[in-house]
Amino acid sequence: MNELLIIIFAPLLGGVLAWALNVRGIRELLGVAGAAVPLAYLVKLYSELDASGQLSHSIDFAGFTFSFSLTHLTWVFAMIAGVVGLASTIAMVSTSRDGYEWLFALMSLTGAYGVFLSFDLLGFFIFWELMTVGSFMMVLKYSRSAGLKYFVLSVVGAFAMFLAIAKIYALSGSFAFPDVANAVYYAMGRGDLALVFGLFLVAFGVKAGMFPLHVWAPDAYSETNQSYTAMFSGVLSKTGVYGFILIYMLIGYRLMVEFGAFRSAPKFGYIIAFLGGLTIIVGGLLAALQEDIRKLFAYSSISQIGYILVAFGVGTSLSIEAGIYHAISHALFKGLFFLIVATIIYRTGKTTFADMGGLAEKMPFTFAMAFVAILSLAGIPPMAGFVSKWLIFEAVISQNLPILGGMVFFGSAIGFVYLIRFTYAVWFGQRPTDLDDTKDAPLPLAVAMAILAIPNIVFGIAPGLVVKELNKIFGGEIVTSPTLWELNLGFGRYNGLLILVWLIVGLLIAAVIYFLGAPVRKVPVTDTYQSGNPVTMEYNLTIRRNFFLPLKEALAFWLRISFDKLYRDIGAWVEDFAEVMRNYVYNGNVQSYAWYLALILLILAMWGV
Amino acid sequence: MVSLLKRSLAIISILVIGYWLAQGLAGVPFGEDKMLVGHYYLQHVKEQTGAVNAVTAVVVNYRGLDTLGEVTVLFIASTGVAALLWRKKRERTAKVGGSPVLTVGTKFLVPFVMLFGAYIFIHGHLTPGGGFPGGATIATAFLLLYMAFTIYEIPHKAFEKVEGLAGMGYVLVGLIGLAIGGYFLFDWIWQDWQWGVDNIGRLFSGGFIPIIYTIIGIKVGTELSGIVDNMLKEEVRE
Amino acid sequence: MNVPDISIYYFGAIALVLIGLYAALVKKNLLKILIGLSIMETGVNLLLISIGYVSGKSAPILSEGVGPTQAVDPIPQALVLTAIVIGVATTAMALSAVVLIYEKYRTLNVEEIRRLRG
Amino acid sequence: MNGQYASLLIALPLISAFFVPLIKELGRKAVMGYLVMITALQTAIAGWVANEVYSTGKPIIVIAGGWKPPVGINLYIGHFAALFVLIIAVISFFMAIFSFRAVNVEPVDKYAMLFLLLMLGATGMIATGDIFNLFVFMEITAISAYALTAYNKTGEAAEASMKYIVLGGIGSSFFLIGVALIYGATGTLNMAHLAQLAGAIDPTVAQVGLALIIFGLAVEAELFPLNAWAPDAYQAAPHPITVMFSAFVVKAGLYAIGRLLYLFQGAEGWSGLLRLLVILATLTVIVAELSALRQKDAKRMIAYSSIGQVGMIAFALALGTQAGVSAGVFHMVNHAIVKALLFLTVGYVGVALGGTAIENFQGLGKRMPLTALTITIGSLATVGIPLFNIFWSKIRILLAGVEAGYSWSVALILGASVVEAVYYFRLVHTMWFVEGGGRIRENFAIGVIAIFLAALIIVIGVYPNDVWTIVQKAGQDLFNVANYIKNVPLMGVGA
Amino acid sequence: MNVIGLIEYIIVALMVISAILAVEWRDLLAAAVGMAAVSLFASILFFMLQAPDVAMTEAAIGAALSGAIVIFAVKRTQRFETEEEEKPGWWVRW
Repeated sequence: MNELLIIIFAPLLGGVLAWALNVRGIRELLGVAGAAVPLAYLVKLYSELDASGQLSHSIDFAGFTFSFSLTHLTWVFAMIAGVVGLASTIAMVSTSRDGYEWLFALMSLTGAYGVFLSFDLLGFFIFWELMTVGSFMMVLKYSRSAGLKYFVLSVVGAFAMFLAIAKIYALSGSFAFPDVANAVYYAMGRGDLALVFGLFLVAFGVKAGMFPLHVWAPDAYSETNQSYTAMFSGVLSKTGVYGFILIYMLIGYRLMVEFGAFRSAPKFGYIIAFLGGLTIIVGGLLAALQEDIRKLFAYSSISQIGYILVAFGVGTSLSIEAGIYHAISHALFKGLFFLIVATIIYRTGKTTFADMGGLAEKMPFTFAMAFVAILSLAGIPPMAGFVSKWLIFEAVISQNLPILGGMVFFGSAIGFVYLIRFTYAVWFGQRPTDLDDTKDAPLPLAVAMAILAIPNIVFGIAPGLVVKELNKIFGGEIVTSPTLWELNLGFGRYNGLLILVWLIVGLLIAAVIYFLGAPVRKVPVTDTYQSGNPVTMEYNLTIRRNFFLPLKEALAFWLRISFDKLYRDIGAWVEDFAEVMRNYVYNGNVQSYAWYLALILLILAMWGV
Repeated sequence: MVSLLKRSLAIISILVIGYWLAQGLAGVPFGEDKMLVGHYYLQHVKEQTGAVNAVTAVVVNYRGLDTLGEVTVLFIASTGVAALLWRKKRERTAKVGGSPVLTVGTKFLVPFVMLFGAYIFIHGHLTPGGGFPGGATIATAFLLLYMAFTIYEIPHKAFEKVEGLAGMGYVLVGLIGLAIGGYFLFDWIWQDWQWGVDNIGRLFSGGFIPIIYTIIGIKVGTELSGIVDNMLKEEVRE
Repeated sequence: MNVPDISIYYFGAIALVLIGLYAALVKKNLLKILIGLSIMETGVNLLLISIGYVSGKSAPILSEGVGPTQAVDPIPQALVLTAIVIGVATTAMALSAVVLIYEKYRTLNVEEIRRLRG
Repeated sequence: MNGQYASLLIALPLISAFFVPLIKELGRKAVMGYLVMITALQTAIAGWVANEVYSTGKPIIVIAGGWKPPVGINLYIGHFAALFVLIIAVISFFMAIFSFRAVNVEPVDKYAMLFLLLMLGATGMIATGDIFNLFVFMEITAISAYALTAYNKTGEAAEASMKYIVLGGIGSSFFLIGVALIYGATGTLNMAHLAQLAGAIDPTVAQVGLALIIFGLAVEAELFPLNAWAPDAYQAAPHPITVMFSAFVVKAGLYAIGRLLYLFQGAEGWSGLLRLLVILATLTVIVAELSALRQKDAKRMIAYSSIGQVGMIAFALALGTQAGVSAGVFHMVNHAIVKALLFLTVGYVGVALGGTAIENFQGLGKRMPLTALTITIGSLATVGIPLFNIFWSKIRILLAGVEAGYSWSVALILGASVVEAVYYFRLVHTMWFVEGGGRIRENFAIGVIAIFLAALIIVIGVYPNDVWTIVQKAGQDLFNVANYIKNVPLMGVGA
Repeated sequence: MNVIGLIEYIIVALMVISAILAVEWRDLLAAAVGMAAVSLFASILFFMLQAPDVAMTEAAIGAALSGAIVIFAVKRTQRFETEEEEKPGWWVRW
């Protein structure tokens, strides 16, 4: 079954060819083909997968045996990578100019496919590294500091994972998941188990952007070709999420047995959930305070991942299914958001809120897409975002974990806050004079946005489609869905179609009132927000310029503790220590070098005597 | 002077190292017969190589590759010294020549010293001493000339060619051994042609040892005088 | 800590090696270090020969009087022949490097010859 | 042509080196052409020997002078030696071509002689089967390295050579004391014979002797505190010589450590020495990688990175398991190719733009695209990115490391390779994404060599199976002492 | 303690003393002579250890030539070891 290999390596092949034949027309064609082929194969394999439940293929290469397998779980994640990857590559047709970006974007897509489909730890690690390198080179092109920060953190994560894999390999003698699972269960000591869990937590936490390790995300997401960011935040962060599922699959059972539970959630799960909750809060708050549109969505992407981590942390099969569902919807609406940002930047060249405004008339199609994305992110009923968030709320509350529940609710509230900021500052209000002639999104970007918007709506209205797939992963009727449009959890029901009908009825009534009823007057819109204190230039709180300044001042104390500064200090300290040590050790004086020889002789003598 | 702390630290560390070495050497008692392969050599040196001086036989015949390496090392040294001290135009800067005793003595002595050097390496397989001391004696002869006369210079271009030829000669002897006897550095004169098998202890015996020692003697002589020549010349700044 | 009773030759050889090492560790002048190095090599050669010595036996020249069982071990002597010439070769190389250094740096003090560092 | 003709590997460079003074007058072009021809011939012979060894599977035992091993000296050209003699010959051939362009300091005939004898020394060290012969070949390599380091006759070159001489001299003296002790205890110098007698040696003598031998070789193989001479020597030597240093001179020292370490398995205090070597090797990796962080000169930076990788090889060899040794040998092969490429290209930039300071590398992507591309491939490979060759050997070493129980050192080495990734990507960023000067025409021959090496890196990276099988055989040859003793035709030498 | 043993002790003592002096003397020429003396005594010891070949080689090469080369090197550099006080931080310079 080497279709699996074709799925994995098609993007890389396309990327390399695109880089080699660096001709304007052919390059784009090859790139998009590279992203489309795996998606086509995934769809083709769906029927066989349904029949046999698992398609696996193994090759032995360079002395190791690599095995790949397509199960329901990996099929779902691979489909995310496929859809969002295809949309992002189509969008890149308009935004990327040279073969360099095609090569490394598609290399990271290959890495993502490889991570999802590999069935042994070594293959998993190799594709993980490939993905990191691909995405790193995309960021390095735009800015060195952001690139290096991203690379160092993700390589630290990758090497933590490698150490854990090496420890397991030393124990089990093979990399395949089944052997690993029972080796860890039967043979691993308690200390090693905790170490391996810690290392995996760090490794997947970095890639998913968990709270203490999220510092690379804002710079990396903003300092690269924006249409690639759709894939970057949509697909690559999902590999981190997939990693957490791996933790459950491989060492989860032993961890539960070894460390027991904490208020109905496994202890190790509670750690993940708590960190996920912190991620939601930190991501949300910082997103609200941003002035740059890309940074806002970067932080919001982090906080959405927090939701998934909380869902996984709770540990019941319902919560994990909710987490995966949210992963799907997050990939869709976050991908869509970054494509919208890409279009705005492509057309206006501006990235901060202060220079934007009133683009709704000029870019109607993009605004429609933005409207869909905003509804989905905020979790308004007809959209997929709502369904997944609702499932997570139900899962968390049903396990009566008040703290996590509180964090999740806070997250959706803060989410709403920064969304208002985005909608109003970019789409409505006065348009700066230089943006008068902005045209709507070019065709490739428009197609890409459409690809991501449609499933947002469809999965919102007909969640049964998704739930049917997710149930297959767990083998049981976790979330019963009598008809395509209904979900029934026993203690909560949702009917997508009914709500859509009511929404349309409401809209019609509003439209009638709007057109027939109150005469519409052109109201000069002025941004006034003084509430009594004197209007000074730097305190002029318009929707576009430091709208949340009071919030920032309120949080001033908390904002000082920033992990970003901590990591930068560690980096600077390491470099200073390296310089001092080097000047001490290699000080050029041949006599000191002779003393080193004498020192080694003394060590040999002492140890010998 | 270098501070007391550093000297005392040095002394302590070398004492510790010395103690450790001494402990190691205690396991190899002085004066005891520790030979294993040595006995084989002593028993078989006469009939296998024809040399009376076992050391020479071991140096040239049994462990010939070592000596080949050894000759290369000296060749590298002389080339290296020549490469480092190479200047476009160089001249001897000695201002005062030797005293009359030295100059007359040198004129008289040099041929005899060279003759004695030649004697040493020709009789290498019989009497103690071989290519290296012979060559060194010849080099001291040239050294004497350098000391005595301020303008004397060895013809270093010719000496380099002699070095090259001697080195090639040695390897050719080895290759002939490979061609005839099947092994590199194989003593075909003694083993195949059985020359001088009957008169062990006299000049024409010992296989190819005298030939190789003559080659080594000439090579070492020219190389060491080459080094002395390079050392004694300094750059001429126009 | 029993002081090992080694023969005077071993003691002499080790003493030379250690004095050579001492010179390299303490002396600031480059030439002095090289002299120390040469002394160390002489010491090692002496050690090699004294390991090969068998008391009461004669030189390995198997002329009429000396049979195969009365000779000292020839192998260390063969090795030392090579080692001496290697020692001279290293010393010659080192001295030409020192001459070059003096020409460029105008000093032999080890602490000033430090352009390549860090 | 029976096996004994493999001794041409030693005879050819020697006789051609001695021949150079005779053709000195024909001028620089003739001498350099002669050098290229000789190295090509050596590559052919090495290729023939390697083919012979790998096809028949039996090592070639070259018997010098016709005397069987413990009496005479033998050259043991097994799987490892055949592979590495070929690598030495090929890289010397490439460097001979590179010397055309890179070396224009005057006495070029002397350079050619020293070049050939450096190659001879390294080949001899790897092929020999006798510890004193190993000392002689080590001296040949060392002294020609001293001369070649100081070849540029600048103040720095002489200083670097002086440091190398002082440290190398002390190291080789103690090596000789070790050989003396081992000879005193066993009575023989042949490696196979020693392996048989290793168990019977008196414990303290074995411990002191083995420690001194490994100490002497460690100075040559650049373990942590003893490698202080290496960065200066790499930086000051002419560019082709630096490539030879990092590609095979260090490897010969490492091979010697590996070979002697596993020969003396029977001896006392063996496992203690192994642990000490692992600690030293880990320190080497960490200190070397950290020292390369804020380097102003690219060549010195790559020198530190090469020392770091050599430390990793030493770590692999000192693990004491078959997996570790095979991984170490695989890393030796990969490291030789990658570092040859890096030093070749950086050296060429030094020749073309005058000096290898990092500033010269700004905007290299536009100025010398081919060289910049090959440097990038080399850097990505060194860092250990999946699709390149060092990745495979690095993970094998680290897996073997954790398996052998040194997970702490593996963690530290991983940390060091994060540091390595940082300074290599800084170089890549300076080259591609910073504005630089005008375009410079690139030499064709050096470009072809660079492309060949880069292609080799990617081919091994993408499909490492064949190289891995070859390297596994070489690893067994190094680790499996029993069949080493079986292969060498030892004469029974009674007292 | 027979006579031969006594001579051995004397010569080894002389050798070690001349080695120490060779290292300690400030005048480099004297140091070179000291080194030659060490080599000479070593040659005598070799003779007593029944190794005539090595004794001759050591005498010819060790004493004569390496002594001569060092003297020529002293000629081209400086005669006396320069004396300067110990700067602080003697252990490490950078």
